Amino acid sequence: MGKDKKYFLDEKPEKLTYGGVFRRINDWARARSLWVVAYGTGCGSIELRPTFTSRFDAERLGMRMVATPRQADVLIISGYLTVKTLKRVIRVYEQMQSPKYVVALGACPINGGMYYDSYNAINRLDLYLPVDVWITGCMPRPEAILAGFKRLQELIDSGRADGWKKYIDNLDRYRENQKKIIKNWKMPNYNW
Amino acid sequence: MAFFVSSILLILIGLYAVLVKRNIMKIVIGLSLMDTGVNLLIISLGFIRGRTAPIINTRDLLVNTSSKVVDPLPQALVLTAIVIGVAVTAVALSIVMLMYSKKKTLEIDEYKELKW
Amino acid sequence: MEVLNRLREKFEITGDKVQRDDLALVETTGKDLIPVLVYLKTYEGFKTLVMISCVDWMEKGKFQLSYNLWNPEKKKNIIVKIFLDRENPVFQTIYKIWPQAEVYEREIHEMFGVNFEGNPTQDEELILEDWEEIPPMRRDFNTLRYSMEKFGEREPKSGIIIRKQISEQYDEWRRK
Amino acid sequence: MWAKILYAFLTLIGGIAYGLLLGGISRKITARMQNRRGPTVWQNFIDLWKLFRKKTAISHGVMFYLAPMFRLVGGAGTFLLVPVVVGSPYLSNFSFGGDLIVLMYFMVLGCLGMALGAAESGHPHAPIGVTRGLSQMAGYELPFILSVIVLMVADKTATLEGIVRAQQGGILHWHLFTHPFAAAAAFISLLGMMTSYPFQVVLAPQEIAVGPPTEYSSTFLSYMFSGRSVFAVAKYLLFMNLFLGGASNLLWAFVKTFAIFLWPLFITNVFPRLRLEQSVLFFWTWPTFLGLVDLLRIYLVR
Amino acid sequence: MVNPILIIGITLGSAFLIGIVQAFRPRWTGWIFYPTLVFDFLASAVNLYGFLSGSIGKPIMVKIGGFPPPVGINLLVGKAEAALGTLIFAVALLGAYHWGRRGFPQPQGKIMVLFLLLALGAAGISFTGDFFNLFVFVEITSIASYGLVASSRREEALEAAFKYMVVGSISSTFILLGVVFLYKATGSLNMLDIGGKIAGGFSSQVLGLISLLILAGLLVELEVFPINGWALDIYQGADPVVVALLAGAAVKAFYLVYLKTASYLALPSFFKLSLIFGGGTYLVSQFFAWRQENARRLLGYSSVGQLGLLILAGGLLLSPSLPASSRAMVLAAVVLLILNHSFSKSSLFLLADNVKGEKLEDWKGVLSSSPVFRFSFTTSVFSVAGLPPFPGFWAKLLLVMAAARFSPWLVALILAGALAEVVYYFRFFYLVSLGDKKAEVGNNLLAPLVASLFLVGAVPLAYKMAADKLSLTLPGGVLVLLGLSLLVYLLGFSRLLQWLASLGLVAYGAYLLLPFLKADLSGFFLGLILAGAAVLLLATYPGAKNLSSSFYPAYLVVVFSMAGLVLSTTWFSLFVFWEIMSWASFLLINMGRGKKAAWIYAVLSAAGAYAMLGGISLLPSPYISSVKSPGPWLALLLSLGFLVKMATVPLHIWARDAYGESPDDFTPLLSGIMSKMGVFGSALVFLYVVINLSSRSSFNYLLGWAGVLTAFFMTLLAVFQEDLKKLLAYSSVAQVGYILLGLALFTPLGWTAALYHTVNHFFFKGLLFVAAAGIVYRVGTSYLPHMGGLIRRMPLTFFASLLAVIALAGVPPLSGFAGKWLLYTALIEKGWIFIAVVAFLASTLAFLYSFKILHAVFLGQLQEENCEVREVPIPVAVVEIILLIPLVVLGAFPRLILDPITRVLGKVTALGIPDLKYTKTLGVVSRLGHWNALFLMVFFAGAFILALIFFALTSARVKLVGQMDVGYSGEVPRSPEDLHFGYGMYDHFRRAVKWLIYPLATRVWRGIYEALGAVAEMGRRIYTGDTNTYAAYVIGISLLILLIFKG
Repeated sequence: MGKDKKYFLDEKPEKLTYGGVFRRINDWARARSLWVVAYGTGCGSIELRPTFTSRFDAERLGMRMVATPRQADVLIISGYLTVKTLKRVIRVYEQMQSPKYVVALGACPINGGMYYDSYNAINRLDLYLPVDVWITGCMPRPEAILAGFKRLQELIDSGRADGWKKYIDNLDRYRENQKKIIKNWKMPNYNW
Repeated sequence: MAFFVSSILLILIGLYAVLVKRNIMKIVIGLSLMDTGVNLLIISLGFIRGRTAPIINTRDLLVNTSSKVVDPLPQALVLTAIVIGVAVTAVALSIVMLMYSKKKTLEIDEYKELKW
Repeated sequence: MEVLNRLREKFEITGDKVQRDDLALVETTGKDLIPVLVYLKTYEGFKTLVMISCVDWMEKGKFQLSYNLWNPEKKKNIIVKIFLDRENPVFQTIYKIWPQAEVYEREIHEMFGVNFEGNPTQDEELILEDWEEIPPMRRDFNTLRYSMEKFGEREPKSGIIIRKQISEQYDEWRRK
Repeated sequence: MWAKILYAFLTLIGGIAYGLLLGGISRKITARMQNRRGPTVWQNFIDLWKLFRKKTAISHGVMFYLAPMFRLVGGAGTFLLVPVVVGSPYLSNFSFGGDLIVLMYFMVLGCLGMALGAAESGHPHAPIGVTRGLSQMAGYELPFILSVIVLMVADKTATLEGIVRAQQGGILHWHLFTHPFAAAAAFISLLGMMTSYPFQVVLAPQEIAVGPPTEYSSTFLSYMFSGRSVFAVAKYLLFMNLFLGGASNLLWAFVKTFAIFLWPLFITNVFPRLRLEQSVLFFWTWPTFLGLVDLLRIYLVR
Repeated sequence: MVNPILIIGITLGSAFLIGIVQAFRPRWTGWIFYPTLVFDFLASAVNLYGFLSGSIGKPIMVKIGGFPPPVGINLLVGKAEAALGTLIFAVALLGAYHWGRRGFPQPQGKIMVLFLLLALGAAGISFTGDFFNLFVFVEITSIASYGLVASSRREEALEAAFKYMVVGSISSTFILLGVVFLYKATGSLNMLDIGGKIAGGFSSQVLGLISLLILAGLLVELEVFPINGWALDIYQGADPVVVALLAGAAVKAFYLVYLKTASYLALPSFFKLSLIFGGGTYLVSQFFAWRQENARRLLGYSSVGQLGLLILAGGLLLSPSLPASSRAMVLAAVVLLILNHSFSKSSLFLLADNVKGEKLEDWKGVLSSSPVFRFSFTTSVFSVAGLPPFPGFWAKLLLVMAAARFSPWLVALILAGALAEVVYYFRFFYLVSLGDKKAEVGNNLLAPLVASLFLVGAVPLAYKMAADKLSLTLPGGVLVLLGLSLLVYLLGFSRLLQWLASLGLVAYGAYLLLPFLKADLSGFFLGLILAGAAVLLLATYPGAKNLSSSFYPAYLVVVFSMAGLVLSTTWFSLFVFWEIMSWASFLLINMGRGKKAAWIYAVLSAAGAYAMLGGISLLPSPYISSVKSPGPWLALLLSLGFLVKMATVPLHIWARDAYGESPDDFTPLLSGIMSKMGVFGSALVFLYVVINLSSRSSFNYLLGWAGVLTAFFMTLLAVFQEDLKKLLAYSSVAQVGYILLGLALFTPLGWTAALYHTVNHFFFKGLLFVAAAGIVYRVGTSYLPHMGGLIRRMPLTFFASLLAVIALAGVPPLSGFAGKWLLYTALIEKGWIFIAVVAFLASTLAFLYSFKILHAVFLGQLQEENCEVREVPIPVAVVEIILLIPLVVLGAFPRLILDPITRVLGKVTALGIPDLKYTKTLGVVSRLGHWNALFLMVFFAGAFILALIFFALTSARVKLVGQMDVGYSGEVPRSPEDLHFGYGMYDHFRRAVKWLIYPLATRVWRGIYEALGAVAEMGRRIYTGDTNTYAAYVIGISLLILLIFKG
């Protein structure tokens, strides 16, 4: 980073509390208004198109695609994740505003899937990012994705989807893992 | 009359040289010719037939001078004019000399640096 | 294809083969490759460089570079290939003939470690960021072991044992 | 006075709610037109609440921080300068604050403030979207101005009350029917104002990531969201007053604004997008021509 | 009284003596040479003083050889002759000094002899009272000139000398022939005698022919077109000192004798001859000089042109139909012209002697080489081009006024020539002031300095002469202030002192002009000028800036000439101050980066001013308020100058670069106040001229369209401008277009709008330009793509600019909206609905560039190189705050300005009072609508604060992030440049409107300039450089004169 220091503020995020006066209604609203950042990482992003358009119509669940991570609630890891992409994914995730959720599609984020011996596809996503919902399959069909989202809504509604909190609480461990495989960490350290 | 005609011819010849000749020397000569022509013209203007020069060298001229001599003034003028003409020619020739020493030519076409 | 005949007259052709009606393979030497390519581009109408590919003939100790050209008027393909020494894989760039070759050469450099002299950008990262091992497409690179070391455990112990065995088998096979 | 302010405040709350509801309805209708179920009509309320109650937000600087307020106050101000029901002591808002000329300039304030805030974010997409929006505004303002001037000259007044009063006495006195060309021009320019397709290149989520508000999140976004909703309602109300004879009571106001709301909605769902220069040139040709027809008529008749 | 024969005798004697001394003691020659010249000069000056003081009553008549005239030869020295003699010897003295310092060519003594003979001949030509003697002196002069021209022995000099000799011989042949024939016809050679005879009714058939012969000879020497090729060659080829003497002095003697001969031989066709040849020479030479690339030849063309003007004036003098008052004007003009031309041209030629190389490009950078050079050059160019306050200006004024009695076409001709002169002289000026490097110039600068000091010293004299003749009175206080402003130049060693002195002077000016601050139009503008200048001057705090030492004097001259301008009661006075303002501002603009822009500005200003002068000359009475029944052309002529200053389409081409590249400290004044002088002038034209026009409404409508098209196109161009100051320049011009539109409406409401906008435009545009100056000072560039993100570094400036831009865009609740509201209300009331549409659209387009100003400078990404930029200097910040307050206060209480405007308009009886009512809640009600500024302000502020508080209480945890932390597709941006959107911001819009922003006006103007230049280029080819051709021209033209004008 060096000279770029002045362009990025570099301080550790504060711990966030969960709850408050309107906790119930907040959770209810969050569950019914999931904005998904349009970021396709692997082959699964092709499955998201039918999910969100007329055939399966995810919008009836209150979901919609947004173009910028700042406004999004949900990050979908749609398939295998290379080292190079992982770096971007971490950045996107950190630019999203809490509360935020991660949904991982397919086998690859779980254990590498068919890319178990690839020199550049990671094996386990949850070493690097907190995943709220895993949807298995290679790739999962839109029906499965919708089911996954339904599950996510349930989790949010009942206040159990707290990956964003875990990430902040265990940030040091996540960072360690991330930096282990990303050799040249050309990113601001803590920044959102 | 012959004086008039010849003087005007002289002027015209000089003018011809100045207007047409491409050699600097010829132009200078033309100028001198013009000068001479003009002088001749002036003299002939002052001439009155049957009178003598306005130089009082004989005694009888002392009486009634003005009716016996030609008009003296043109002659005086011509004297001056001749002197001036000589001076001009001298300056002209010296300029021509200098010009020749610079470019080694007397063709007027070579002296057209200054234009437009 | 009669192109081959003309090529044979003009250049040192060490082998050729007509694969299909519209595809021929030509093998030449490193010294003659660039003249051949220029000739094909200028006189024979093979104006398009489709791709450059590389093959690792580890057992022969060679890298094979294949230049795939396309004649859009006659709809013919020709592949010109050369062999490089695997220990010291150096060759000249052809990006002055086809600018797009720059990226192919960069990729081959990254994946196989072939050096293209004169290519201005070949040392920049194309796909791999901060790669420290030997180029990953070389066949002596053990990708499974690399994955295990780098990305850590992916499932219970038994799976790891199996993967270790596979990795060792690969090493043995490679040693043969 | 205080009662008036209170009523205006209540009207404003109602306006925001109405705007959000209209947004939900438009999503629903769009979905039905695309053969989907779509979200509930209350979806915008849920989204607003969620954004409002997000845990964290980021700011890029002072202007960035203030811009949502600009947007909300600009939208609300525009809304409050337009009488909902002309002549009613409660529902004519603050229309004593200024006439149509004031209104047309006040409309810009919110947009300009938001543009500045968005620009401070440092994201290139934001100013790109802003410049597109401003350019498009230069396009649609021309026909809109033409028709507004037609009305002002025809009614010899620049106040909305006066214009509404001039339309009383039956449906055929509406300017929609007395000045059909000007009305057509204005309604076409309304499409540009609402940034609906085919003039949607301003937001363009697919290429410049919703343009100006691209860096806004959480509570900021909820402010902008409500500002935009009430701004839309203000525009519908303005058009109602200009062309549909105003409203004699609240119900008529709902009906007429809903009718106006449907017009860009239907266009949006069946048209592709124009490039910016195409839309500017479009606005400067056909709607302008229509407006000029009525302007010439007014000019010659006078 | 000194006997003139002494001058001639002593000079001749010294000449011989030098010749002798040269042979023995060459060093001693100077001891004879200089005293002789000094004596000559002093003797002539004593005589002149005698004539002027009245101690010598009648002309001095010197008899030679004891014979009384007409028999003997005599000298006749009157006032004119004495003056000319003084002039000749003064110039000769300057030239001799200059030559002496540089070193005479060898052989020194002979050159000195020639020099003395030349001065003597010239003096003799003017002194003599006898025709033959005249011929002798002409020959003396000519021969001396041949020798001197050839003295430098360069090839060109020899060539020029030869040509001169051939042509001169022919001309003297003509003179000689004419003299002899004259003697033959009249029997006398004495001028007075012949004059008396002819006046007494003597007539002869050949007399006309004879006198034409003499005049033709003299016309050759007077270098009339087209028989002046030889003269141009001399100017180009000969030694500049010789040329200075020839052009500055000797030719004037020929001119005098020409006038004398023509008046003695009194032939009715003479004045036509003079007018035709003088006018033709004047116009043609000024025109031919346009594309001249050789500096000396350019000066030659100018000399020839000035002589042409003199001959033209002589023609006017000879004209029998000229009234006596006009004759006095022309006489004064001739005196001033001779004075002006002699000194300025000798100064210029002596300066040319100091510059290596003859091409214009060799002159690049000489202005920065030495202050003396700069002073002399500027003074000389200004005076030779006839600019205030130098004598040439007053001469031109007098001549034009006199010529107007004669024929309007003559006025047109004089002004066209003057314009052409400005074109090429300022092209010269612009080329000379180009280049950062200092050119190497000689240090032989005393003589030109003295000459230009003479010019400066002649200013009061010239002013007095002109003021007497024209019954011109300028406000005395303003003149004092102008004088004091020039004195500030003397403080040039310290900018800080100059700054303080300037502030004090403005304060003193305000005190002095306080009685004029009444509630009328001029009082209104005076208040704006004084208050504005004081505030803006504050911001020019020099600090570490690199200001020219003449910055503050010029600045003050601009300010006070504007004050004089608005206090003028006559058109003359208006014009004089207008010109002073224009040229002082030209100097200021020329101090900036845009030298070429300054040139274009100069040309267009001059064109406008001369149009105005033409219009003024056609008015029966000079009082502003008494223009009766003008024609539309007159109205247009009078307003053209003002339209130029307002940069109305299509006269706007100067504005962008002149504003954008003038010194940053001057631009606020230029935009905030100086452009308003155009507004003031237009207001006068509307009030006093257009109002009496029969086609008034269509004239107004036309100007209304001009105004709105200016607003529209300039706004459009501003949108695509990538330079901060140029963008603001376009914006400024556009706003002035609105003001013009308001004036053209000619309704009370329209004028209210215009005047309101005038004040308000000063506030916000002054603020923006001041801020721009501060930004440019800190950042070092005004190129927008190199800025961005400066809000972090200059929060105050951003805040000030934000408010200014909101006011500029006319968005409520700030002050800018009132002007818009009034204007649109007025437009719709008047029924100019098409104009209203365009005006509305233009103000919509203004939003585009408003955003651009703020975004490209302050928002977006802070660039790498601007990271350490600091807030603007304190004085600038102070001025920003001062100018900020009215924007907000007027936004809430527009009546603070509207009420005074109403009072001012109450004085303007032609208009009446605007139909505005005010409600109890401070709302404004017009016939069309209403608007409550205070309510909007309170409402907006209240709602904003409420919303802000609510937000702060309820919002999520807001975290400030770094500038590069943006959603970038997950990528980490490498540098701010990658993220900044600051170049080509409206390219998409440009694609839509590129047919509207085709630079038509620029192309057309440039096309006209190029075409005229090409014609001039072609025309110049008649000077082929061939001796025979020149001789043929002489013969041909003489024959033509004889044929056409005989009898």
